[in-house]
Amino acid sequence: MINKYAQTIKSELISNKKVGAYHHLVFEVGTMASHVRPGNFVAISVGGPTSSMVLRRAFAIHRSMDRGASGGVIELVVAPHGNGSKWLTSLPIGSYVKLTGPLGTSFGIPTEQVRALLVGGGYGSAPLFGLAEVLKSRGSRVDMVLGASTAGKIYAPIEGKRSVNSMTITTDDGSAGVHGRVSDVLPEIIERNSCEIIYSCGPMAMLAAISEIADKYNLIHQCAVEESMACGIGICMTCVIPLVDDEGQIRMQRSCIAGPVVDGERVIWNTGGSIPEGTLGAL
Amino acid sequence: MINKYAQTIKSELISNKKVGAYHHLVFEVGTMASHVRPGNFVAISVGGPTSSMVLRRAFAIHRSMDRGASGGVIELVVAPHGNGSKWLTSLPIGSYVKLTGPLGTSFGIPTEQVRALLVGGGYGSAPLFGLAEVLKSRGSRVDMVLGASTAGKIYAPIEGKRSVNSMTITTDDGSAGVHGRVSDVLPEIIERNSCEIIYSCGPMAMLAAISEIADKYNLIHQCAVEESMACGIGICMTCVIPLVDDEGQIRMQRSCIAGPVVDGERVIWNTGGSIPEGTLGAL
Amino acid sequence: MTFNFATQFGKSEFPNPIFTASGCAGSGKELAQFFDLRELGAVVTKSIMRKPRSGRPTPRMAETPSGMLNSIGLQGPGIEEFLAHDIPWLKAHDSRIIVSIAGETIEDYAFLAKRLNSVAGISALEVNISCPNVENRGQVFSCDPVTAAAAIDAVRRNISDTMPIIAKLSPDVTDIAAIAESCVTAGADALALINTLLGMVIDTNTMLPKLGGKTGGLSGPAIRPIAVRAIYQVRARLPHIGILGMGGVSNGNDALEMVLAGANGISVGTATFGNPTAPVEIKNELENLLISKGFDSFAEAVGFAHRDPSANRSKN
Amino acid sequence: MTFNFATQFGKSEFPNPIFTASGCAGSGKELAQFFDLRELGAVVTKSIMRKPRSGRPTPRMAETPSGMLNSIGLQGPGIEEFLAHDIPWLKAHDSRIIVSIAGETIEDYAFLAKRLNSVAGISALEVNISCPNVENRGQVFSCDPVTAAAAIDAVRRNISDTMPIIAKLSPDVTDIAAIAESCVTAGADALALINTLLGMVIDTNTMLPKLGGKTGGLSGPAIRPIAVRAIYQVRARLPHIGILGMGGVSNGNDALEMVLAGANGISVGTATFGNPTAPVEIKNELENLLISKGFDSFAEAVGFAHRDPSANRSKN
Ligand SMILES: Cc1cc2nc3c(=O)[nH]c(=O)nc-3n(C[C@H](O)[C@H](O)[C@H](O)COP(=O)(O)OP(=O)(O)OC[C@H]3O[C@@H](n4cnc5c(N)ncnc54)[C@H](O)[C@@H]3O)c2cc1C
Ligand SMILES: Cc1cc2nc3c(=O)[nH]c(=O)nc-3n(C[C@H](O)[C@H](O)[C@H](O)COP(=O)(O)OP(=O)(O)OC[C@H]3O[C@@H](n4cnc5c(N)ncnc54)[C@H](O)[C@@H]3O)c2cc1C
Ligand SMILES: Cc1cc2nc3c(=O)[nH]c(=O)nc-3n(C[C@H](O)[C@H](O)[C@H](O)COP(=O)(O)O)c2cc1C
Ligand SMILES: Cc1cc2nc3c(=O)[nH]c(=O)nc-3n(C[C@H](O)[C@H](O)[C@H](O)COP(=O)(O)O)c2cc1C
Ligand code: FES
Ligand code: FES
Repeated sequence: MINKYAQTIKSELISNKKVGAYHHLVFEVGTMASHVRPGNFVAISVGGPTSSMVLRRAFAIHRSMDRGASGGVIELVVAPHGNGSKWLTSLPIGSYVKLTGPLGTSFGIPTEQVRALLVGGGYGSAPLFGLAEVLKSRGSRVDMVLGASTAGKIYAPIEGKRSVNSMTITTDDGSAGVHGRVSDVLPEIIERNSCEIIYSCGPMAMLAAISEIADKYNLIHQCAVEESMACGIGICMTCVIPLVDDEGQIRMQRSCIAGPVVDGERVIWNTGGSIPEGTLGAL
Repeated sequence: MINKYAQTIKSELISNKKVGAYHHLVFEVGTMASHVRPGNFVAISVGGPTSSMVLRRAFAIHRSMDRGASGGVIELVVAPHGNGSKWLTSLPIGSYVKLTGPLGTSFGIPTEQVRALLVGGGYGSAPLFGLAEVLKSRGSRVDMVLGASTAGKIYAPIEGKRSVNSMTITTDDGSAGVHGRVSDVLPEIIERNSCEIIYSCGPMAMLAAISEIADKYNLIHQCAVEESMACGIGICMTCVIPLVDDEGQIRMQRSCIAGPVVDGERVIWNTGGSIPEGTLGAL
Repeated sequence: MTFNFATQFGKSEFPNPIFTASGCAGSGKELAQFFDLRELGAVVTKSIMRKPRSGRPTPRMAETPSGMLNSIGLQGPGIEEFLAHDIPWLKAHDSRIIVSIAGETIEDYAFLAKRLNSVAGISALEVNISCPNVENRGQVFSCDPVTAAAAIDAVRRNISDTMPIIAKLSPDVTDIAAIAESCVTAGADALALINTLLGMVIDTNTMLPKLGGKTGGLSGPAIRPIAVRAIYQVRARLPHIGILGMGGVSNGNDALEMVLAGANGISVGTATFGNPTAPVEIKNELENLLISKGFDSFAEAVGFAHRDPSANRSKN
Repeated sequence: MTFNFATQFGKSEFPNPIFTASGCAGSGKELAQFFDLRELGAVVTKSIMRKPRSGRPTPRMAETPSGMLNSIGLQGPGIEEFLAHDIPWLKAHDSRIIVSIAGETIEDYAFLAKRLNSVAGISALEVNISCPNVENRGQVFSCDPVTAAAAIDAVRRNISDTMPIIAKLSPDVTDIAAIAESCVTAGADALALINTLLGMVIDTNTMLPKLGGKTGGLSGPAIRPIAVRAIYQVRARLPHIGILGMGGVSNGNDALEMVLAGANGISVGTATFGNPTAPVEIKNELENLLISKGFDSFAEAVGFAHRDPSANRSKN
């Protein structure tokens, strides 16, 4: 059962720091922290009690820290995008928000050592650092590639950079790292490090491009997708993406509970805004 | 022209103190303060930029202080009633609100000395203290009667109490002053002090009762009415009350610009939720 | 004396009047992670159709001031998979069940009713007739008294007399009370008021409609005044019919508003998206409000706002 | 090249497409204390009737989530006092004027049109047909294509051919595009979309309808998705007709949404209650947005969301 440990809590914001184009936020979440796996997300109410915004906002959990009896914390990396995320990133510390989590699937982590390549686009790097820690703790090699339109939109904390074996940065405007896209640098890195599995998180177009490369090199590709979500808990059917099920049948499946982390091979990419032929209703 | 000096400004909240059932709020308003007359009100946006509350809230100006070049302030006395006033009274100092004022008519103040009786119900006492100051400064005698359901809902600051010649308090539950309504004590006070004019502000039912007494003693009665207001500036026609015009014709007139202060004699009281016979459309 | 919170639709009794709204509770399972479904009057299932449907392309949602648009397009697994999975699960968890059905033809409605007639454990059928009628230029069934009645009639003829039928109406009509009357004449025991209003958002960045399906259904607090009006109008026209009210109910006070207007039950939809435990919180708040106002039973409060104010029969 | 912000309804030109909404600008005077009325495309007056009317009892308003209800009941001084006071004042202040008229009978509309035919300085007539027809069980004129057309026809026959007629429609109908078509056939040059939706709020303290008039009209941001949908639908059906859009426009981005959906002009109503200078701020924001998106003229943006997205004719 998905969301087995999900709780709805009132959570205190205990740190709010601007980092480049993003805000790094830390929330007190009590026992919730102990149930968080890399790739999970939280849904947060925005705008306060008389808000005109009725839906929650979804954010990947950047890291979680279980501190036992003294209660755990989770960290988020949030881009001030529209009204909801702008409200959230402008909250003073000491504010409380209503928050539900941990939600969704997490990255599958092999018990043996692997040679892993982690690819993030924009704030999509957020969940990758927690993942990198777990992989490293199991003795795996971790290479990381982060891409964004411009330098300010690369989120890569120093501890995070240190904890990986290699870190490559690309920007569309060349303001940091390689001038270009992540897909431009992946083949070389895969070949150089004999990567066995790709973990990715970022815009859908980027994930599609990575999937193509994973296909070509015959690598496993676990990606965290992002579709507009109204509920985040599987009850509204707005967040669907076309996924191939075990019987080979394409179904519009809920990315909030069948995802956000899905097997890249199962996603029908580039549907150009229509439902792929032969798709059936989801369960 | 009504609202000749009205401005819309961003105004800083510089003090917020709980006083009984109310909050005493002080706002920086710059030059607006110099145009405030007793009885005027302000309209304030509530709930912030993503608020679901689209209408402004009206509050009588308790006092205004013009401090010349350093900018003036206005004081309000606000009851946390519904969502809007609760939001306002819970604002931390340093917050900014959008505010339009001064709006509406003011109490007419005779240039000669008069024997004035000021009657307030609940937060309706708010505009009376500023009025009392002006009257006293012109050498008038000022008696004041304040009524409310219970002691906590009597707003009477100490300086205010000191500045009037007499102060009578009534409460419905007897928790302070006389056990009863303001209308119970008025005849005696009017007779004892030979009052010549009544100024009042409070719930419509109270104003109606005072009007009857004013009628009986043949006194002038200037009252500040309160009807649900959507705009506060005369453009929506929601705030109308039946008023008799100079030609003796009843018209549904806007209490935000023909009022809030009106001649009690001209109001058709106790309409029981219907339009009085013979009423014509307002201009 | 204890407060009697029970309500009734047709011959079915429910321990309390708070239900989920169709399409806003998944298959029940997903919500069960947040509260025990037995706490609700009933779970109303997503509208189920004859065949599996993949629905409309994404994006399927757009937030609007105090509301949202959705264009799910009735995605679903079809009646057979639904009966094989969802119903057994709900029964195994002792949830009371109202099945919502939707069709594209009158024949679809008849087929679905017949198919459900043999299924045990269903408390009522909600018949979603706010769907495009493929045989009539895609005009929504509930937009016309004749097609609305035809759909209800098809259900009534194919299901047991004791099964309550709740006809779910679209507010996008000139005279909703007339449609309601027509459905009742055709055999509906109750009306579900209201489905979403047709709306649209244009994305000012792409300068194109935001939803993949262009238009979508508007729900949430924004539409509550429309829903209250519809409930009040239909209650005035049909004083003894059942009404399941919905549209923007987010707290106990909102629910009370609809009850006073004439609703015998309340479905909670969009509010659950923003707060998974909303239905249960609303149930508790409504019960406390009714008790604090001096009502002895829920039934006493239904339609209370229709009384003559001068008679002054106010509570307390 | 300078940006061309002008728009047109029928034969009348306006320097910019931002107007007040009928009933939301008093007689003009009151707003003039906050900005110069010449800054607007035009002032649309409150709907004026043949005789003075005292309107509905108070309370006449209720705030709702992201909106409000009003039940003014067309209070007004009647056409003669209006022509004696309001029109001369507006003319003296060089405001462009669109007069809104409302009637209870077809004869009222004919009378008002005839009376206005001799008045100089009016740029267009907005014909509010969202009013109850006393000769037809109080059914609103614009709820039926036949009565809607009859009202427009009565105006058209009694006013100069060169006077643009803007028919203002109620969204509370099953098919607004059909009503629009019918009005155009009867002689309307443009449609005003949308008037308020019928709603109700029940006061849970008194447990009675909150408004003196029980029901009221819902306006404000809550209804914007309905308005955008109506504009889009009517624009799709009638590609060359004028459309004056309104319903919850509170900033330049909201206005742009309606323009892209097909509006040739925008009326600002409820937003002005919350912020007296809203119309002017919206005008400036819309102009800046259109320029930043690379449009050379306002006209170019009207209905832009109807283009084929695959053709990729996006601006910039
Ligand atoms: C699983 C998941 C994880 C995410 N993780 C992060 C993260 O770590 N950091 C971060 O900055 N953002 C993240 N996002 C995106 C974030 O949810 C949106 O940026 C945010 O909801 C926008 O809200 P807004 O009010 O600022 O914008 P608005 O455009 O005003 O939002 C309007 C509505 O659309 C929805 N919406 C808008 N954009 C998105 C989007 N990209 N994805 C889903 N719903 C959207 C909102 O939730 C809201 O309901 C994530 C999204 C998903 C689905
Ligand atoms: C001229 C005038 C002066 C006032 N002076 C004061 C004052 O000094 N102190 C004070 O505490 N209150 C005063 N009020 C009342 C105050 O405006 C309302 O209590 C307040 O608007 C309630 O808003 P809310 O959001 O808390 O309540 P809600 O009930 O949520 O308000 C909903 C809507 O109804 C309107 N409304 C509700 N109650 C009233 C009311 N009594 N009068 C007018 N509109 C109302 C609100 O403005 C809002 O638009 C005054 C009202 C008027 C008209
Ligand atoms: C995402 C979503 C899906 C819906 N699906 C259905 C459905 O399948 N069948 C139906 O009858 N109504 C459906 N509705 C309408 C709701 O049941 C309800 O009538 C409407 O949303 C108003 O209630 P609310 O404001 O509480 O959501 C759906 C609404 C939403 C928001
Ligand atoms: C208080 C009020 C009074 C109105 N009076 C009229 C009127 O007299 N005639 C008319 O055609 N529309 C009237 N309307 C409707 C508005 O003109 C407009 O169509 C509607 O409010 C939607 O726009 P908005 O959301 O910007 O207010 C009125 C609306 C309000 C809120
Ligand atoms: S966001 Fe509601 S089902 Fe996924
Ligand atoms: S409050 Fe709008 S006219 Fe008085």
